[in-house]
Amino acid sequence: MRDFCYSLVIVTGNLWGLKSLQDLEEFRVSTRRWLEENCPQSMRQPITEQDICSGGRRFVFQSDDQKLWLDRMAERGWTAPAWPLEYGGGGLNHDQAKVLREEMASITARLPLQGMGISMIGPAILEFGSDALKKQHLPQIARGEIRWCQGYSEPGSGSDLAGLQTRAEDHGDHFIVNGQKVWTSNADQADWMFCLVRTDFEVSKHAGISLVLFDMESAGVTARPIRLISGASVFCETFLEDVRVEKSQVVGDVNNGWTIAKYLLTHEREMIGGIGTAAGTRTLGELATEAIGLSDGRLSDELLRTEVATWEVDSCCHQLTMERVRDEMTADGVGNTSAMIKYYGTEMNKRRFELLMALGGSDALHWKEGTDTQRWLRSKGNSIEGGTSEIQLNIISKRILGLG
Amino acid sequence: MRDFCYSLVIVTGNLWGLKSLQDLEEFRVSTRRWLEENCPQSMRQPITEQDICSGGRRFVFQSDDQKLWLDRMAERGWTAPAWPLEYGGGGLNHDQAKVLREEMASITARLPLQGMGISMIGPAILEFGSDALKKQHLPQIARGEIRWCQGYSEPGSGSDLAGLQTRAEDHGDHFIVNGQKVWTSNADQADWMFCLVRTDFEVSKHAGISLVLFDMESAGVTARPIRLISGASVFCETFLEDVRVEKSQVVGDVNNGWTIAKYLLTHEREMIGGIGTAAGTRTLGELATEAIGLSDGRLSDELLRTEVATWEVDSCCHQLTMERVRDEMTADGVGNTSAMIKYYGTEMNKRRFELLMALGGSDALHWKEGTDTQRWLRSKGNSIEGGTSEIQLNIISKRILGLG
Amino acid sequence: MQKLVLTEEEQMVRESAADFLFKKAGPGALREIRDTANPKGFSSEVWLEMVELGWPSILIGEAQGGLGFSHVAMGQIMELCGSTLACSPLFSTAVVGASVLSLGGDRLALLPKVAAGNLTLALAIDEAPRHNPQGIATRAVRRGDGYTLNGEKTFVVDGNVADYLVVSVRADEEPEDVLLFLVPRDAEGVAITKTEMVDSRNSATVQINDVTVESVQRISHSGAGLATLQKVLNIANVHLSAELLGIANECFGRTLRYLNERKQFGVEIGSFQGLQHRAAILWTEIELCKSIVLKALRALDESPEHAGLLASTAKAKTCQVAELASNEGIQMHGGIGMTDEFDIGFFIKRARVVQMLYGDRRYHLNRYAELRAY
Amino acid sequence: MQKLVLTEEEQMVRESAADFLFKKAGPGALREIRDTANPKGFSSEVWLEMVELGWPSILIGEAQGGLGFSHVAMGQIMELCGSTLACSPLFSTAVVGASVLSLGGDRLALLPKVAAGNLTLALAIDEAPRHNPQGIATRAVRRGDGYTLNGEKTFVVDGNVADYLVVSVRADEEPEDVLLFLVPRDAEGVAITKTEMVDSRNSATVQINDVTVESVQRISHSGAGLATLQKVLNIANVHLSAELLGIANECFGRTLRYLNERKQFGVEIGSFQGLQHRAAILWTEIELCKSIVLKALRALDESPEHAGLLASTAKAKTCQVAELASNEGIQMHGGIGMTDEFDIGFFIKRARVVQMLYGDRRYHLNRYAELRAY
Repeated sequence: MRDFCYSLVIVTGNLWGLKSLQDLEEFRVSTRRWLEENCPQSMRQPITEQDICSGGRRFVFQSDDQKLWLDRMAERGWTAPAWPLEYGGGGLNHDQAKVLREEMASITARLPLQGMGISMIGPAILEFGSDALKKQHLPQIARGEIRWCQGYSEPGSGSDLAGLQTRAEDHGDHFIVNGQKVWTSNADQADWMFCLVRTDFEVSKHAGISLVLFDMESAGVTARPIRLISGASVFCETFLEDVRVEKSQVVGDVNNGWTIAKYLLTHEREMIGGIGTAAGTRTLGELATEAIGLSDGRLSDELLRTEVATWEVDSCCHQLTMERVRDEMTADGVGNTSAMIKYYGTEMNKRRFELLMALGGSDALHWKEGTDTQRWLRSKGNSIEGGTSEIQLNIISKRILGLG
Repeated sequence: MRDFCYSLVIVTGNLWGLKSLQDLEEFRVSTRRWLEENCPQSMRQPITEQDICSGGRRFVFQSDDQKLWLDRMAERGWTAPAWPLEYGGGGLNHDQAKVLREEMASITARLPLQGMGISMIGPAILEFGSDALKKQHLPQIARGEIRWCQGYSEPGSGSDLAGLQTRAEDHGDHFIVNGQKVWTSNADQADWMFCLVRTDFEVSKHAGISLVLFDMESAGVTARPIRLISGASVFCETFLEDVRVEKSQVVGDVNNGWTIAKYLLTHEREMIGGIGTAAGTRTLGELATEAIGLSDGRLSDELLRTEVATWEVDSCCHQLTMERVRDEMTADGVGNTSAMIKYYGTEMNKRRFELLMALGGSDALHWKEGTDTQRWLRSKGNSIEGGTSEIQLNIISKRILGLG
Repeated sequence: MQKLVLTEEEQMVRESAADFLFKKAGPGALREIRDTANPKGFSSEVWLEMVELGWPSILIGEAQGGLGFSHVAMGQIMELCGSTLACSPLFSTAVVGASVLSLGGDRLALLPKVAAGNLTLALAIDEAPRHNPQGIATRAVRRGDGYTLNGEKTFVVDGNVADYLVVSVRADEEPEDVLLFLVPRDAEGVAITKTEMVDSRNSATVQINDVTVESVQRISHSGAGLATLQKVLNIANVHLSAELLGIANECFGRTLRYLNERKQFGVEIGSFQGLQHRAAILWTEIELCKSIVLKALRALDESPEHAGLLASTAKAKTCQVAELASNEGIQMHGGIGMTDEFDIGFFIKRARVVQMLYGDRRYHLNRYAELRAY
Repeated sequence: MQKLVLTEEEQMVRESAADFLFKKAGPGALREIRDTANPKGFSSEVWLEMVELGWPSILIGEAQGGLGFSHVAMGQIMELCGSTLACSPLFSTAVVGASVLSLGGDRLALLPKVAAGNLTLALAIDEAPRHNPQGIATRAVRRGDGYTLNGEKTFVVDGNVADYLVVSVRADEEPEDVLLFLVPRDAEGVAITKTEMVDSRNSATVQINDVTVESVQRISHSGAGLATLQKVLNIANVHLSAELLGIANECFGRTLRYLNERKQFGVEIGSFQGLQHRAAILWTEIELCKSIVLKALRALDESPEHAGLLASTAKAKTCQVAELASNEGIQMHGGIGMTDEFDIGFFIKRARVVQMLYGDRRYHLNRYAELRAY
């Protein structure tokens, strides 16, 4: 009984915890009220890929509501709820940000703004950037004025990202960059790129890398879209010929880019890992019921019934794991566990589309734009982009399990 | 049409093929008659582990019929049908041996003799041994007079077999052997051991190995049975202390043992790979029907039904592959493809027993000697003994696929 | 909604349980019980210490002399009983038995005895080798104020040592419902046969020949027996999932240590990518199990209306992963893993028993789909 | 019993087919057909050369102007059509069509035309997205000496180009049986819509509105339609299995070459054991497919009584392995495998169509179990 009863005493005494819970409850109530009053009805529909507001110079709003919603949220800093107020963020703590997410979800409010700026380079600048960089870029990102793309992979360096060959030559106050990037998402739509370049060829490959920022309208930048097995894509090849990059646009220190790259890869993994959950859409069980029907209350193909149930069980466990990992999150973020989220989430998504193909039968073999057939083929890339499944397994075995 | 019609001409002209087919048919008829007349009825029952005739000095025949059947078959050399007549074999060619197997199978005639002598060291002596060794050992093996065991693995060298440390010191006309072997099947029952020893410690690990033969009654040999998770086992630890081995008992050349070891491993792999087929017993589908019954003509657990059918499909494909590999066999034997047979066969056997456990429910969790429960646990060793599954996959990827 | 992390007090329960179980009730203790053919199937000393730690009282309300603490806390102990292979009547008495009595409602008076560790119970429901709680041939025939019971039960965990059996029967007068009776193990007409099990733990078959029971021995309110049984089985399966998680996790931990120790070809076998990737996949699967087990335990405490679906989700998933982890554990240990001398074999044996008890992966996948109406 | 190896003449057919197909009908040819939106869906030149090689006559008896050669020989060609992704009416006409006419027995007179490459056919049987040959809503109503047909067919391979459709229907007068009719594609009341398919090959939906057919257009003897259809589907599925084997094998071969070429971290990626083991497993699975495909082809030639079970075994297995091989192919090629510029994507697209045609892995596993009476 000893330790056990002792622990009960501690809990009862946790008055501070109760106080903070009350505050949180008040925040929840006021947030709910504000959302109710300010979120346009048309922004409370489940979001599809076409409805995403990615912002940027060239972005064309699909409706007045979409613009209104972005402006209202940006004004409160809730496009980037956890960023400091001074950089255009919402200044919310971890628990408040979770409440905001929950309340938005409860009215299926759409995210007002999505993209590489909010999810990737913004947090990186916040963590590693100079104050000047923060002041220059973060408010623009939070207001949706500048859209970003990521220049990481190169033809010769996919899984071996650190083997990159894009060369930045030191010219005093600026660099001159030459090289080729591939898999640059939306390079043809983006305003700025955050880009890994090699600033030192003499040292070990991880040590000579820097993360630089430049405007895509700079002279010498060319982006060319890539056609995928699933059809048109957001990916581009980007050619960099004598591109001038100011030294003030280096994030963190010169030759310290790999640290930031790893930090960003963690973010990316977590984001891609969430792909397997397909929130807001109908469950696979519902889709299966619609596609092949029930007989005696059971899906009429017993094998598919088993496969669908197995998938749903795994998916439930994966979603709960993302929730648990976030709940356990320390100040350093989720760290290497993002490799697990990424690995499993993308494998789940591939399995999901294989099942949808089986459910659809020959109808699912028709070739049309924007169908599940194309999404099925596209899903094959999930376990390649953002670090292959094999790389994730390497990360787990080496950094978490301490093998090899 | 060109090549195609040309090929038809060739076939029609294959008169030699027809002649040899006629001979084979005559052999089949005479074999069938002889078996009918000479195979005791009690030797035509499906064979279980306890019924196996392994021969040897200490072997106690379970019945007069068992002895009669061994003697009659041994007299014709049909305990080792493909060995030359002069060494006590049957002198049959590949096709005749297949006919004999088929005719024995058609009356479910038991093998008159099984063991390491017939399957392993016999063929190795035939291939690599001196004429003196052949004359000394092969007839004794074919008559079932001497039972053999295999001294390969050591505590420190499992998958890395060539890393063995058992030491044979040169004493002129003999070696003195010291070391420890594990996983020696039936070491406590066997009369002779064929044993890998290190005869040169100076050269690379594969180059200093020899294959030697010695009597288990030699001074300094001790065998101690190993208890497994599945209960009592045929495996022993064997301790070798200053064991004298005549140099005449080296198979092939001194320091050339690794070549013979690889040859023998191929044989062993093929043998173990056959384990997944469980010939002569009832099919898994029949066992499943008996265990859980049908409803509306389907196994009453839909998941098990799927798993059983999947297993049977894979098993059928695996059996056909063994058949195909044998049919394609060249003079060098099946070679590296035995790695595939071994890998897949043992995985099949493990899957089979997991399914039997599921079919048996809580009844299959009872702990009794000689039950499927013990065989289930024993099956876990199949993918470890005779080279782990991982080693088989290494062999396939390196030697067949040319990777790495 | 609670976060998916342990509270401070749950964490403390976990730590003190680990402390005790790894010291006193590890695989070595199980080996001794097996090799001495201990007829009780557990160490009385260990059980007494569990009682002293208050474990049998965790799930029992304060009004009945318990601590009224959480399933999450009890689940931590169950998980660690999986990791250590600890033998005791804890599961059958303090998880299943206490839940039957609490939920049944008519026999609350026994609960203080359970909480104090003075009374042990065993659930006698299955009659066929594969779990089917509604497949009941055992019959209750009304006789005066009571009933006469006849039938046979199998796979009764701790049936050979428990003071009372909880027996499921059907009566002609209420054919739709299931009746649960509390039957003393030594009642006249009850014949118990201990079964030798692969995991060396307690299980028994129970023959019930003209056993007379009074109405007061009935546990469940009229018409609520089946519902009670289903709730009890949800609770049981969530805690079995916790045990399977513990088994899988410990198998994996031991395997990981071995991969870092065992050398072949001059290097640790853990440096081979073929094994690394399998270890990483296994670790990921175990992480998934941790999440669903915690979620299902929380649901027992906070939202029992979701307990059915989550119990089947948890059992289906942990069965799959425990099977994988125990199989990979043996394979990666190689020959030494096959020897009785080494402990890893105890884990695969225990895993299969827990997997089968109250429904295996197949049973719960099917139930999951049924609850999802497809 | 024939050995499980190719005879000399079968080997020669295989070699000459490989020679021709790899040269003239590889993925590049398919890409051109797709990118030029070729409405025929195949190259007439390639088809003419196939005719000249005698391929349409292989399965047709000598009495009907064919070569009367073996399914094993034809299967080699089908496998290589899988490896090369060769587009042509060969499967629908020379495998399926020729078999329907030969087995049906009533329309043998058309066979010499098929053998000579002057007549193409397409099987129009499915009406729902998932294969179900007995699920027929298309109706035949007796009218004078003939019938009037009404209904709709889907997933009709080469339905947009074939001269004749083989249509399955049910008549009220013979509700138990299936009737097979030969309907000219340009018959009045037949409306064909070409479907854009993921594999860029020919498929169509067929609407049949008051189409008048004469009795002489009926293919099957009275009461034998269903049996004929089942035999044809067995043949079709064995040859589709051969095609799937070819797809899997070529996917694997290309992947293997890439593993030996592509460098990351300073070494060939094929030197990583994680990929090596997966490659070895995949190779093993493909070897298993080779065995069952050859066995099933031989059964069509020598022991048709086993063809049903072996056809479902072969299709179930090759579906599984082609799915695995095409998925692993893309994954191991990494980003480049996802680009349309690279050929590997054509294989996964074709694989899924062949998998689905006349029943996927699930359909045939279920059928296997049914044929085994469990």
